[in-house]
Amino acid sequence: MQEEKVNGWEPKIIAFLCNWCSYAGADLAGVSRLQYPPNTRIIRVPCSSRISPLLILKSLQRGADGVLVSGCHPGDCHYLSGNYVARRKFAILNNLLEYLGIEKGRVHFAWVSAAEGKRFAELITEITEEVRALGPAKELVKKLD
Amino acid sequence: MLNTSVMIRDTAKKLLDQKRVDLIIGFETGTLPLRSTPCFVRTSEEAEKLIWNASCENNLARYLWGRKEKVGIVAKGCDTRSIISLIKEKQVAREQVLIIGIPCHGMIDRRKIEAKLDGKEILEADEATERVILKGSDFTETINKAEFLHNSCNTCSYRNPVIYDVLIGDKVEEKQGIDEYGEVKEFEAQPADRRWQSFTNEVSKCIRCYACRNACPLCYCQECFVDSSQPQWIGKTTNLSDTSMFHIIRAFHTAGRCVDCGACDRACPMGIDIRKLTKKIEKDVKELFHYQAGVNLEDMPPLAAFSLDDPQQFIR
Amino acid sequence: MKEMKIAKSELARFLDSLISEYKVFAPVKQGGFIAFQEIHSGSEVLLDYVNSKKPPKEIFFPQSEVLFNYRLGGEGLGIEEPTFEDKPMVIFGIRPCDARSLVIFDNIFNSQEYKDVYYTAKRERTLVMAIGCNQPSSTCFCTSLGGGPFSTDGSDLLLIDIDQEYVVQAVTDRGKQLVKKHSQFREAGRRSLSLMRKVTQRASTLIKSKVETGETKKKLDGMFEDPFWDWLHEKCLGCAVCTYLCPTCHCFDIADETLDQMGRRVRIWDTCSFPLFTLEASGVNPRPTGKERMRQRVMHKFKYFVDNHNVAACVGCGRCIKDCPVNLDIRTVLNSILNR
Amino acid sequence: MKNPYIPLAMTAEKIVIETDDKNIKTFSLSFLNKAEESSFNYLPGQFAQLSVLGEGEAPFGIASSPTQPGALEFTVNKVGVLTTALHNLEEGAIIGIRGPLGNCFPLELFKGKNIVIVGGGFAFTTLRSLLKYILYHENRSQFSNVTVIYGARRPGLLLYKDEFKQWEARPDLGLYLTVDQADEGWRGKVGVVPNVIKEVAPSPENAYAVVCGPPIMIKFTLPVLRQLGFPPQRIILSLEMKMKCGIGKCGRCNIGNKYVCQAGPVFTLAQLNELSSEY
Repeated sequence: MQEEKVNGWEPKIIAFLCNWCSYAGADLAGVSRLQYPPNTRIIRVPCSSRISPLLILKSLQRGADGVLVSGCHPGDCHYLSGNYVARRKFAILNNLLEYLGIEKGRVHFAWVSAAEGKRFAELITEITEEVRALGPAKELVKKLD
Repeated sequence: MLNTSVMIRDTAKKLLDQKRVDLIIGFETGTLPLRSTPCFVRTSEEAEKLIWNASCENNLARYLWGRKEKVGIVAKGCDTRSIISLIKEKQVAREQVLIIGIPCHGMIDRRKIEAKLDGKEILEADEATERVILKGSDFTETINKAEFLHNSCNTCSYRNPVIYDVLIGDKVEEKQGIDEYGEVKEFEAQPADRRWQSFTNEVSKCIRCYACRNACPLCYCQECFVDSSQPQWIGKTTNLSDTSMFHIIRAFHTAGRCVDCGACDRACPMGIDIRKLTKKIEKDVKELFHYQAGVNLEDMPPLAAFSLDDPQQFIR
Repeated sequence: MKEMKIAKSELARFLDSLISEYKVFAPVKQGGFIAFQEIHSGSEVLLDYVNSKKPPKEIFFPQSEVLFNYRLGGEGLGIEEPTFEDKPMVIFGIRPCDARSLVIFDNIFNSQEYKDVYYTAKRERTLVMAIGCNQPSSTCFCTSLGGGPFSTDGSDLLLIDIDQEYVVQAVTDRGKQLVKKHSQFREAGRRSLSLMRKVTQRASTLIKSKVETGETKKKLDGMFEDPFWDWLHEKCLGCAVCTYLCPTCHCFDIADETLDQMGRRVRIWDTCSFPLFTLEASGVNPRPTGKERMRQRVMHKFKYFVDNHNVAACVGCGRCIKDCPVNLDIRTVLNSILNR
Repeated sequence: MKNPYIPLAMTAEKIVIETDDKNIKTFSLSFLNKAEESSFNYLPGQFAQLSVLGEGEAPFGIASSPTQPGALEFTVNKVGVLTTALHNLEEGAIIGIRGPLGNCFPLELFKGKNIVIVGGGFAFTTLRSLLKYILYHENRSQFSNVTVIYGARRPGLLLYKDEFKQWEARPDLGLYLTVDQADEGWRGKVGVVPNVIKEVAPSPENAYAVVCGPPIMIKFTLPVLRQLGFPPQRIILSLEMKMKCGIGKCGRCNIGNKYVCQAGPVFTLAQLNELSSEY
C-alpha cells in the first residue's frame, strides 16, 4: 500500500448519481466552480433505485477503490418512491458487505439534492479522503492469476 | 413414520381418484441409506410408493413453478413457507396447489453422521421415532436423531405447515428458546479480516455447479445473472472474485424471500456454508423491516415495499 | 517382471525420493474432503480413504485452464503462446476406476486429428500409480463397466494393500523402470502373493452394486424418441454436480477474460445439464428442456461414446450417486433402460 | 505439435454492409503474416472460428471461394456478443482465425452433375463459396447445369447484390431470386423459396440439391425437393450448431454420435435421417 502511494496511487471512485437530484447537485458544484478531488468517475442513472448491487460489486471487482451511490432526499424522488425502495435494498447490501468483511468505507450511500452543490463537493472530498486512507481495494478485486 | 407414509398414500390416492389434483409431488425411498428422493405420482397405483421419514430433506416447492396442472404437494413447514413466497411472487396460484402439510421433526444431516463415523460407510439405516440404527460392514451404532439434524432444522421455529389443505397427523410442538441467529452473531463478532478470510475460504471450494441455485425454490429467474452474456456480470471460471460475487449476489437475491429451508446448503456437494450468508440477510430483514418470509400470505415482500421511517443511518 | 512389493513403512521415503524428481500428486485431506494435491513430503499422503471428492481428471483437465494470454492494443493479436512444463509428474494413490477414466479421456484429447496439447502435455509426462480398492464403497459399480477394484487399465503401476506392505504390479514399461530404479521395491515372496490373492478375491465380492450394461447401448440405439425421457428428468435440478464430479465428463466452454489491456482465453468445465450449453446466439436451443439435456447426458455416456470409441464414458466410480442433491441414481436409470 | 486452439492473425481489409438493416456485414480478411496464407487450404462448405480477443470466438462459414486466393470472406449477422464485437470493428482491425474446420460440400460427387443451389436469407454464405467455386472458369466445365434459387424476406435483405447482378448475366446459370415482399424496383420473383422451387421444378435427373437457410425454409423445402424426385442421398444440407472448440472436443455440437464441427457441417439428408432430430 505504502509502495503504491509512493508510486502515485490515487483512489478511483465510481459514483452512481441519480439524474434528478444528485447529478444536478454535481452539476451545480461544477457550475459554481467548487473544488473537489478529481478521483471520482460519475455515472448518471435515472434513479438511485436503478442501482443493482451487481453494479456496485462489479465496480469493486473491476478495481474501483470506492463506490458512491447517491439519490434524492427522502420525499424528493422524481418517481415518488424510488429512493425509498432503494434505501431498503441498500440497507441489506450495506450490512451484508460489512458482515462479509469488506472494509467499511468502500461503499457509500448519500442523499444529495439538486441545490446541494456545496454539499456534493464536500461529500466527494470526504469520501475521497476516506478511501485514500483505506488504500487500494483488496477484497473482491479481480486479478488474472 | 410408517403411519405418516400410509396417511400420505391414502390422501394421495383419494386426491388423484377424485381428480382434485393431476399430480402429487412427494418422496419415495431413495437408493442410499438415509436418502429419500423426490417422486412424481400421477396415478393411485403409483401413490403406493410415497413415503415419509427423516430423510425427506428436499424442498419440493422447487418443482412447483412453470407447471400447468393442478398439483398436490407434500410439504414440511419450511416447504409451505417457500410456497407462500412463491404465491406472493405470483409464480404459483394458490388454487393450483393442494398442500398436503406434514408436521416435521427435523431432517437428518447425513454429513454430520458421516463426520461422526469418520469415514466408515453406512450400509443400512433403520429409522425409529427418535433414533436411527446405523449398520456398516463392521459396526452397528444407534444415534439420536435430534443430535444430527440439519442446521436449518435446529434453528427452525416453523416445524408445522404454515398453510395447508390437508394436514397429515398431529401438529408437533414448536421449539422454544432457540437461538436462531447464534451462528450469525458469532460470525459478526469476529474481526473484519477474519470474516473475509473465512468467507473466501468457503467460496474457494465452489465448483460453480449451481446446485445451490437450482435447489432453491425461489431461484426461478428466466435468466440468472450468472448466465447473462450481455452484460456479462461475472466470469465463468472459479476465480475467487467471481465466485465471491456469485455467492454474495445470489444470497442478496433471496432477501426477504428466503425461508431458511437449507436446500442450498444441502445441495452443495462441496459443503459450502451458504446459510452463513442467507441467514444473515434473513436476520437483517427481520430486524430492519420486521418481516419474516413465508409466514403469511398478506405481508408485502419487504423489498417491494418501504416505510417512510426505514433505518437510514448508513446513508450520508 | 516378477511381482514386487514395498513396505508401508518405506512408502514415505519412496515418495520423498520421487518428489525430488517428479511433481507428485496424492490424496490429502482438504477442507473436509479428500483431494488430489501436489505433495511436498511423503508424509502428507492419506492412505486410508475411499476416493476423492473431485475426480483427479482436474490434474490434466483443470476446471479453469488458460489456453493463452494476450495483450490488446499492440501489433497483431498479441498472443503469447503457452509453454508447457516438462517436469515429469506422478499421480500416486489414484483409484483404478479413475485411472481407467484417463484412458477414456485419451479418446477425446489425444485423438488422431487434433491433439489437445494442454491435456497431452500433462498426460504424457505423468506416471500413474494406482492403489487397488480393498474397501470399495456401496456406490462403486466399476465391475459393471469393465473395470474392477484391481483393474490395471490406465495405470503404470498398481499397488495392492496387503496390510503391512503393498504388492506392486508393474503394468507398463514406464512402471517397470520406476520400480527398478527405487530400492524400496523388493521382490514379493510367496506369502505376500498369497495375501494379495486373498485381498483381491475378497474385494471383488465386496462390489455388490451391479448393473447389467451389456445390452444398454443396443437398447439406447432405438430409444431416442422413447417416452422414457419425458419423465426421467423430472426430479433433476439441472445442476452440474454429476457432470463436474464425473471422472469421464470432459465437455468445456471457452471464454475470454480481459482486465485493462491484458487478457487470457480460458477453457472452463461446462455441462450438458445447463441450458446455456447449446443455446445459440439467435435464441434457438436444440436442447431446450431438461428432457433433452438428460437424454444427452445418458446417451453421450452409454451410446454415442460407445459408437465412437467402443467404450462407455462411465467407470462406475459412484461420485454422481453420492452427491446428487436429489438422489437421481444413474444405476436406477441404467436399470430402467434395460427394462424398456 | 501444433496447438489447435491458437488463432492466427488476420487484418480486416474491407468491411461491407450487405443489407439495408445494416445487420449483416461481409468481412474480407487477409493474413497478417502472408506465410500463413498457404497453410489455410479450404474448400466450399468449410467454416472457421473467428476471434475478437477479449470478446470471444464463434464459428462462421467461409463465404469466399478458394478460387480467389488472397482474401477470406465471412458474412456475419449481428446477433450475439461476438458478432456485435465484429460489427463494431473498423477496417484495419485484427481478427483471429482458426481453421479451416469441418467438412466441405462433396465436390467430387458433384462433378458432371446438375447442381441446384437453394438458399434463404443470410444463409447464402457457404453457398456463395460453392457457387463461385463452380462458376470459376477453370472449374465450370466439370459441372453440368447450375440452378440457383435464393430468397429473402425483402430485396434489401438479399446478400451479395452486386455479384448477383453479374451472375444474372451469365448464360450458364439459371438464377431465380425471390422475395416474400417486393418493393418498387423489384424485377425478380415474389414468393417463398419452396414455392419458387415448385415453379422452377428443377429436374432431379443426374442432379444434387444443396440447401441452406433458416429452419422454417428447410422444413418446407425438403418435401418439395423429395416430391420433385430428389433422393435423400442427393440433398445436401449445411447445419449450424453452437460450437466452442470446433475440433470435436468441447462436446456440445453433437447430433447423435456425430459432431457437427467434425462430421459436418455438411450432411446429406439421408445421413441426417439416420441421426436423431436434435438440431
